[in-house]
Amino acid sequence: MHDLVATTALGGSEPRVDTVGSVTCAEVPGVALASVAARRGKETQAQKPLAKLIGAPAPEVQRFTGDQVIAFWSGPDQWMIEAPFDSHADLADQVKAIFGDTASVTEQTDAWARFDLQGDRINAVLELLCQLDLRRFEPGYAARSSIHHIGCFALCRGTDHVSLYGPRSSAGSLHHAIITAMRSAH
Amino acid sequence: MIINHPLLGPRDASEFTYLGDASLIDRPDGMAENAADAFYNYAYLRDNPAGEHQELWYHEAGDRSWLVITRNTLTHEISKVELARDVARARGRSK
Amino acid sequence: MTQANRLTGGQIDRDTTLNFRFDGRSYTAHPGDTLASALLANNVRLIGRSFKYHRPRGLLTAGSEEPNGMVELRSGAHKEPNTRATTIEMFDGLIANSQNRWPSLRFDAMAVNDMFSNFLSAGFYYKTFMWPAAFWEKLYEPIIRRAAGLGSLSMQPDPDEYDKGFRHCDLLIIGTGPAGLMAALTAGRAGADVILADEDFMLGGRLNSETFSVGDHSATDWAAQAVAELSAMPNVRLMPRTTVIGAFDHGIYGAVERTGDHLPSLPAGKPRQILWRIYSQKALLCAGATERPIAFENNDRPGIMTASALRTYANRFAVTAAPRVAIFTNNDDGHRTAADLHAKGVKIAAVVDVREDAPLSYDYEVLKGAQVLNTKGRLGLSFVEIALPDGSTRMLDCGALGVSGGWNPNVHLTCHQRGQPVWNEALASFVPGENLPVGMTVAGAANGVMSTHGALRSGAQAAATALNLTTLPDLPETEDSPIAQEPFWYVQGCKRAWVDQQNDVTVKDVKLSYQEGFRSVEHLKRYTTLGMATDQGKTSNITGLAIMAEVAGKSIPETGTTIFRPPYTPVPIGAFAGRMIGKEFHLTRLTPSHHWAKERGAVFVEAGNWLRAQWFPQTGETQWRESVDREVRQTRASVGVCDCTTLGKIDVQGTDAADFLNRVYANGFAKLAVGKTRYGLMLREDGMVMDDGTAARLAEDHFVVTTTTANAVSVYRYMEFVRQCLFPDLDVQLISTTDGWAQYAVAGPNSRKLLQKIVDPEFDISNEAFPFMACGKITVCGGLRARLFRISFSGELAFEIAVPARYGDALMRRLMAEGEEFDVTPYGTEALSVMRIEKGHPVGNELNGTTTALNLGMGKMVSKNKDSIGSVLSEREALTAPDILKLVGLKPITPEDKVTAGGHLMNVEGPIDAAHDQGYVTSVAYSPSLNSNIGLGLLKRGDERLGEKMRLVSPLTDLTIEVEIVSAHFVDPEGERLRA
Amino acid sequence: MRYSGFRVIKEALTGHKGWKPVWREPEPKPHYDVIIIGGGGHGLATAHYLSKVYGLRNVAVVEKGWIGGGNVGRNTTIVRSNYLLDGNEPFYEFSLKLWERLEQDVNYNAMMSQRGIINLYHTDGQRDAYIRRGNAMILNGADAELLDADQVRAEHPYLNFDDARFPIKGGLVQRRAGTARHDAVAWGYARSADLHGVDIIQNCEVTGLRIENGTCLGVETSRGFIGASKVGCAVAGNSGRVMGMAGMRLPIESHVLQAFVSEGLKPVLPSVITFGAGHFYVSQSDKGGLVFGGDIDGYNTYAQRGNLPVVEDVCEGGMALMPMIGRARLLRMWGGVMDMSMDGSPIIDRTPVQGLYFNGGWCYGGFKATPASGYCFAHLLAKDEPHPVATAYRLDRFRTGRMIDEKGAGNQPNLH
Repeated sequence: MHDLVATTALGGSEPRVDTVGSVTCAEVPGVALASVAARRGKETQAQKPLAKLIGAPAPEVQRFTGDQVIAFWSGPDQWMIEAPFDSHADLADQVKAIFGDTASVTEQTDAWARFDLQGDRINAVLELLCQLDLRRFEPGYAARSSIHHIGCFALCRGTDHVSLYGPRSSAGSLHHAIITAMRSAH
Repeated sequence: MIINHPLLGPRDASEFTYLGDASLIDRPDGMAENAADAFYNYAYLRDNPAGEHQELWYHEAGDRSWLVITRNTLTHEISKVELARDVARARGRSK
Repeated sequence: MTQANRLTGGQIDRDTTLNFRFDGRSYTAHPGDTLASALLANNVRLIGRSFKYHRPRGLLTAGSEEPNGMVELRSGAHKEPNTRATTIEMFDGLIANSQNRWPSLRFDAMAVNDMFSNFLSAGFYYKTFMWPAAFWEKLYEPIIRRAAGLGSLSMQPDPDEYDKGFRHCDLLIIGTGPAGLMAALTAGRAGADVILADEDFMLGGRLNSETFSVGDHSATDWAAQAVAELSAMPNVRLMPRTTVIGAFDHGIYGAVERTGDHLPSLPAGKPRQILWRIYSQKALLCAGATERPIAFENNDRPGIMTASALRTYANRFAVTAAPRVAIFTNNDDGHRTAADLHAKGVKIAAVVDVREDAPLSYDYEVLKGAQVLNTKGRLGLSFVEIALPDGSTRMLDCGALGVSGGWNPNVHLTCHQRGQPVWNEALASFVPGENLPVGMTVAGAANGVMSTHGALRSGAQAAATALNLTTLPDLPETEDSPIAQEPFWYVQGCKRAWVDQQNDVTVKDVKLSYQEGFRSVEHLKRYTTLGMATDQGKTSNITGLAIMAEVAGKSIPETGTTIFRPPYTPVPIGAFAGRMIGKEFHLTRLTPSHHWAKERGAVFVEAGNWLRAQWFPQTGETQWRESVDREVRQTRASVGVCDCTTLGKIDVQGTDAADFLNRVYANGFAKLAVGKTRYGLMLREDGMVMDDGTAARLAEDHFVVTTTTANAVSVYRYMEFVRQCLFPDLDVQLISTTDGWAQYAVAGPNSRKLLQKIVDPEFDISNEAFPFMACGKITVCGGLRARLFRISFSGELAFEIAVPARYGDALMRRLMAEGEEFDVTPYGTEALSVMRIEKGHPVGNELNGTTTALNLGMGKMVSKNKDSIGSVLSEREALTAPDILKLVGLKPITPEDKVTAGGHLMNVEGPIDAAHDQGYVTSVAYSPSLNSNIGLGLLKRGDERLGEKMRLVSPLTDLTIEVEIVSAHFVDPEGERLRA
Repeated sequence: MRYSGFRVIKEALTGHKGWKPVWREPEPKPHYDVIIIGGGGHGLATAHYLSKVYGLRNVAVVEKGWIGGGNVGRNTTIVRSNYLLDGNEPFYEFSLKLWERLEQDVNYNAMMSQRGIINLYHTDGQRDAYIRRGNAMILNGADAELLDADQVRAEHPYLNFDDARFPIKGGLVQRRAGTARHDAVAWGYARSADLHGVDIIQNCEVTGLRIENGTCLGVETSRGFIGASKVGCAVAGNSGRVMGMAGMRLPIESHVLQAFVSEGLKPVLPSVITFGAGHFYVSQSDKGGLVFGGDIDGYNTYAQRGNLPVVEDVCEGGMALMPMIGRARLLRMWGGVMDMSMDGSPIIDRTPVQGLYFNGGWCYGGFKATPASGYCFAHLLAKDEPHPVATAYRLDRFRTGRMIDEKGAGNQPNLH
């Protein structure tokens, strides 16, 4: 076991949590990510290991499926796999082993910063951030769009729970955008 | 503008980056005899129509698909949106 | 002060009294008032001065179309110039001041312009002020500029915040008059997702200004009930105080919600306004109509306003503009105003109706077939001179005159995509044309349906049509009087009769415009400035057009149409900018060791959106050069570490990955061995260098490509273009991993020794096992997965090591701790730059989009044996001519001479001018290794001129020195160090 | 009729009865020596110089709508000659010198105001590029000054120095640059050309080019065929459409550039200012409006309107640079259609068709070029050879690799 200490995307040793009114924004570092892109001509084949990995059928366009390990659609024949970090620190290697030569797999764990928004007024916050149609935000929805010119994934985990994934290097700007929107919508 | 992405449905055009005429798909063969001429035409000359225009847009803040969009340059009406990869294949491009 | 002009009734809360100040004097008002209604209530008619002649002006209207009644609202940094008093919702403590006057509103020195108005006719300035030429900037223009303009800016940063937001709906309804409310009820009851927006703080539109009943209720009560019903619907969003400002492509509407303008001050974190982008499937414009004035001599005095405005002030705000009021009208609507005012106890001096068959009244005098000839009153109306049909004249004593010339549908938003309204003869006005923005329909008065019942009906029908509903709701009974508008634009014989009140355009000016040949509508507008004021001609454009038509002897449609541009009403620039200002103007990207660098006291520099450490000052270093020189020396002598996380990283995988790279890079990649890295040069299709970097082959089907920091996004985009559009069947997959890995250059003769302390022992990184350009996956610090590349930008023995970003901070600290024995130094972008210049590596300054591989001395890298991007066009004659620029090194003959980037190179003999330009300096540095200033440059035939002396000139910075042209590889040209 | 202060006073005292139409409304003749297609700034300037300098009087300008309705009627009025490259700088400096004496030349006050321009820089790389440019300007006989941050602050204290994402490090100044009253430029040229005998024919749309055996014989118009020995096309924005009538494909795309004006304000900005870290440039008009713009929308279009994202982008730039304008209101926005060329520079050249000449590709820099463009196009039409300052504006330069690419953006028009 190595002895290097991790920092969160915001640069702290502990994840940041902010609450404004009834909405909470929490930094979630305990997550591992790997991207999977089917190899040319193996688009259908690649769905089988994917289903095995997440224990559910491959997600449709703009959806995610799975439970402990989930996959969300990120592009044509491309998915992002999300799993708990503690059990999947080497997620990309695990995933590659399952997919073999049906897909290209790339470690994405630290490429992203995740912020979870929870509360019954999250839509009032989201409509200040993101141009996606919030009427389509139902559990299982996953889409990429931009927030303050930052390309972000939004995953709707429940009517009062949305995860936002933004590029790790922009975590500070994304967090600032979220917090100001929370204050404004409060 | 709204681009009705063939996979994702309607998206604000601000998520996309524009390149230009879809004829940029038709890259000539660089090893051909007439390559100099063909590349000059390819890289520099445009139909620039006032009316229907097929053009390339990239879903930079979305799923990173390149799209071929048929749009009227007089009205901005978009009549067709296709994945550029499908269009490229249909135009005979492969490897 | 008592509110002398306050009437009974109205939609104001008399139980609460608000205090406000105008031009330093205190007044009172009530919630529900606007500043305009409150001023009138306090018998203040004079509010501002006109643009050109500085004529005294009051209020013309009661709405957002107001051209005259503009003030500077609030004070200090919150000062807001040119704010229409008619749209300012009263709050306690409001402060407003008149503008465009000096020294005071009542005595404005610039009013002298009015006396010389004959000399200041339309376009006079085009014909004079030309001699002597230099006097324009020195004399004439400063005078004009000081006189022009309206309000003034505070010159302080706007202290408020603005938000942007996005809303989607099935149906956007713009306007909440009878048409809008009925449409919303129809759509809302059917379950549609509706947004209902209105610029007013009180919903109901014109219904709040009228006294007739709707069904069993007063118009106001009916509106309030409808609003209550709509508020209770979860599928309907009401947006009061929200102006829909523009109709953009594909059903996108811009709307500005004034969330804080009615508050004395903003709660913390709350925005003043929100710019909404509303995505609508369908939109229904129910924007109503605007009453148009009639032009007559001196029709601009305070107290002269549209008749409907008088009615609004009386019915909604319980205010009269004066105790004694006259009406001038060409239609029945003017009589409605008279009746309503009379019912409120206002004395009606007379109703002057141009029609011979005007209806009579038992309550007040109606002068049939009469016209207003002139008016009197220096700072406010006192008398109106009437011409009677028998040729006699009569003076009417009154403090206000309501003018009604008929109603113009508010077609503005229908024009925003350059649709043209069409002339409707029956209404004598323009109505929406055929070519509306896609998805938009128009109902109610905006569509020329002028009766209340008609508006209800057309609103319901339009909503039903938009949503494919088959049943319509029952409509309440209400006023359904037919409308007939006979055009009457101006009183014959008048001259100084204002058409555009704010810009001081008179009937005479329109006629002069015709006389001088400015006859198209656009020429008229541009020559006279008609309709170019802050109200965009809402009360003036059509009248001006009609007068032009009459002078030209043409019909109005033959003369032209007038279209409107966004925004519907002016919008604060801050609202369009939203949150992305100040430090948040662009997102900020930080590397994982940013906090560490900050602790070390690093000075940061913007590199695109990244912040990078520029140098790390140490105690005692006072000049940045001291720090940079030390960092270079320490690195070259022992070891230095530089954060290079910002370089773009692209994962390229697939069985065709090598083939793919072979096409996007000008040099060959097909045969690169696994475990090796290669420098790659990427061209644009036009043959210019796009970017450079390295590609490391981690496996047969897996490369890691690096790009420059600046081009990471565009290179990735371009590679996706090549992959998807040019070679769609190659088996290759791309994804950016820039943010995923923290990457550090460890450079210097001791770099291997330092790395050996952290690389896990099972990985041999000796020169034999891990030679120059090797790459591989390793682990560090007891098992953390990492990547190691033996590449060098500094020219020293060097590595780049990458670990997952979350461990970047820890790795940097570890390298510093373990490196202590080697006197390790962190180095920033400046030292990096010095070392790369010493090595002659081109970067952004050289890769400026106009340089080819040949220019940069890398012509041989462009393979002729394959078809890679850009290879064909890089061969064009002018790009391969013998005298093209070539990259060279420069050394001043006197080493202390400062070399200037951007300086031009000239021969030692001969003139210094553009014709003799030989090239220019791209990059400069002080080289601590050579103890000399050095530079890189692009020089005509540079590669043949090594050893030549030249002049480096920079007249801009007053510099001329002599330099020697040398090889760009100043340090270790054979590359022995990096292979050590 | 000569315009002067005396004349204004005389007319004022006599009821303005003496003012004559600024131009005639002639019927087209069957044949002209030269027909200029396009009654915008460049076409009218060409007519002025053709008739006044080159002595050709049998000239017509045909315009499909009203004159001055092209981009000369919808721009941000900036005049400058701060270019880098040899192909451009002598031309724009020639233009600026023509601007400096324009009003006396045409006897019309176009309110050319040499208020100066400052291009701000925010990085060392930008500074180096501006030094190179400023030196190129001086070496070409133009004026340029480099200011550091303190000097910029002294001249423009209201800029955002303290809370900026990209701090201002200095600026490149050209004092002789400035603004002009755009409509008046068109009217002044039109009036002068008309006085020199040129027929300005409005509401006359060119519907075709009559070309026989490779020679252009005249233009088909909505008012019939009009013959000409030479036809010059100056319809930037619509170049593709008109030259398409001759079967030509051009190295040009049509794009929209939006522009904006605020409500009138008392004087705040002393000069033209361009932001180096965002898409924003601004000046203040004599009427007090802040006139500003930014980037093109970026997609091919012939519609004279744009969309919200660019409006927001421009205002973000404005607020980032000068946060005092937050409470100033944007009054009006409009769009002009640009000829965006493949290297960002224009074309003034013969075409493969005998007797057909082309002037276009002005990108969003056409207004400042108006006098020199007219002068050089007139020279080309009169003498059949390029004017010495316009020799680089060749149609075939992309084939030979002689691009004039100030930005280094390459063959993608929307990046220039």
